[in-house]
Amino acid sequence: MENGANYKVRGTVLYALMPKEVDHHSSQEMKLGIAEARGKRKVTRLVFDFSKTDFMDSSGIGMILGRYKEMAAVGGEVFVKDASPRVKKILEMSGIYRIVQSWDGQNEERGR
Amino acid sequence: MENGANYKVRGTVLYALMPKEVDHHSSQEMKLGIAEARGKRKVTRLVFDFSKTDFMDSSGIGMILGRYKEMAAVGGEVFVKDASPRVKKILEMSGIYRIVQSWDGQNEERGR
Amino acid sequence: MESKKKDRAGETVHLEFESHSHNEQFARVVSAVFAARLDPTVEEIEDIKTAVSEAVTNAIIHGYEKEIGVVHLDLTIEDKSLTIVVRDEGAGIANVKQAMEPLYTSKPSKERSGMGFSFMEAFMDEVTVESELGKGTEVRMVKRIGSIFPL
Amino acid sequence: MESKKKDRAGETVHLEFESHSHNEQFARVVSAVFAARLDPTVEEIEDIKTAVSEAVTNAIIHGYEKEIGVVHLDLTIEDKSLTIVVRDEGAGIANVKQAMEPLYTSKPSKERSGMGFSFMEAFMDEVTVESELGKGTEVRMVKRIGSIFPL
Ligand SMILES: Nc1ncnc2c1ncn2[C@@H]1O[C@H](COP(=O)(O)OP(=O)(O)O)[C@@H](O)[C@H]1O
Ligand SMILES: Nc1ncnc2c1ncn2[C@@H]1O[C@H](COP(=O)(O)OP(=O)(O)O)[C@@H](O)[C@H]1O
Repeated sequence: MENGANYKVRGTVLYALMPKEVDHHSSQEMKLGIAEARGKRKVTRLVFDFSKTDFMDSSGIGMILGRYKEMAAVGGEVFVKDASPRVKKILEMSGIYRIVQSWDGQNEERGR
Repeated sequence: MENGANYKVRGTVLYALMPKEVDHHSSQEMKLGIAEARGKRKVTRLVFDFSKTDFMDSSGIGMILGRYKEMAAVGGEVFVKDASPRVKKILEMSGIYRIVQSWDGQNEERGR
Repeated sequence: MESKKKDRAGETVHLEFESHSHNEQFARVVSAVFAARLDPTVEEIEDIKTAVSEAVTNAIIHGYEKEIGVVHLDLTIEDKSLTIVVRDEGAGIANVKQAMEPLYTSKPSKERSGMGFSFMEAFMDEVTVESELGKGTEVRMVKRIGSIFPL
Repeated sequence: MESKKKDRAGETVHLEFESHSHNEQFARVVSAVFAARLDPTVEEIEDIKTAVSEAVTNAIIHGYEKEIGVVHLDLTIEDKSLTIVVRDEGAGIANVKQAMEPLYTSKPSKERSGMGFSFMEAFMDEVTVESELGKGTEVRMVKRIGSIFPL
């Protein structure tokens, strides 16, 4: 994807590498990208990897909430990884840490 | 200066460190900056150092020509140092290499 | 140059672009480049980019929805403050007070969080909204740069 | 997004700014950011920035001279070409043909090289100038991106 989003599945964990800028434009693309990556696979954990992201606005929050609802519907969990101070601030302001957990410090292997 | 121009005199050589972008705006500032740096000193060589410059347009050419005329009036010379391929292209297109020489490979000490 | 600027009444740039979602980023970049003149902190630049992104996104998805219209962006520097006006000639808002409430969204099915106005208010020093149904919406935001004690 | 864009007639952004010399850089940056959508080479971006800089500088120093006026910049993408229109409502040009001659300048005392139009023509695929004395000047430039054999 032009803005750099990227998806990979390991076991039942889906890693979504977030684009440089998460806005309404890229969120629309991510919604489709994540659906495609999930496909018919069993995914129990969705990890939003923010390591490349330096901008996010409320459209990104809406997109994460949307994915959270989908995951919750099948008993899955949502995580956030490597958020920059700015992205963390946006996530905190949105109150989203009440429903998503921090993946930082977790070992990729644990997800398998 | 905001755009990064800078001047120093060594012996009778005046080095003008060109700003990142040499346009009409910064050329106006450079004209004044160079006049100030010359002051009442005897300057026989003026070296335009382009090592930090990634943009130049025809206003920069006008400014160099203006300085050339001043230097020529007192029997001095004008040099160009470390021009990027883009800046070189602009200098070449302007035909200015007929009156300014390349300082590249010259030793700073020679100027003393 | 900086000292001369202070004598002037301020300086405005005006931008018009079509309501395609890729222009959200364009509007942010232009705003950031213009605001850079006020020598803001990285944090202040991020605040400005976020607020512009929210207002422009709203013009695109709520103002014009499915049609393509023109979004107007005015950026004005006066002393140490930046005023941003985002305007559309789209749907308009029936109830501005309700629209500005945290978490209110008229488009939950579109994965809107309803946090747009809250973010604008959190990151800017002033936010005012004028809107008329069927006529359009104008969001005016002010950010004072570098002042711990804004007037 | 790219494939959808091709169906459209093109996309324009319009920018208005005051004729202060610091806006030469602003105009270059905005043009470069917009042009980036066409996935140009670094060289093509530099060509565009140079041409914009020349036309905008001319509007500022020849068009408006000592007064401050509004410079209009239109950027249009259509297929793989970028059209740039720079317009001022300033002095106008009495003799466009003469003005476009290499090395001609009406302001040698201002350290103008007279190479502005030549650079625009060298770096862009098309340059046309319309001007009326006392009314203003419009410079229209086209750059085709990535085509070795332009149509
Ligand atoms: N430019 C606009 N035109 C029309 N309606 C708007 C506009 N901006 C905001 N609104 C209305 O205000 C509501 C709240 O906006 P906001 O707080 O940004 O949340 P969200 O965009 O997530 O819905 C929107 O759902 C919409 O109904
Ligand atoms: N926007 C403009 N308004 C009025 N005159 C202009 C404008 N642009 C160019 N000119 C005239 O055309 C001449 C040549 O322009 P140019 O080739 O850019 O050289 P220069 O800017 O160095 O003089 C200028 O000297 C000026 O007389």
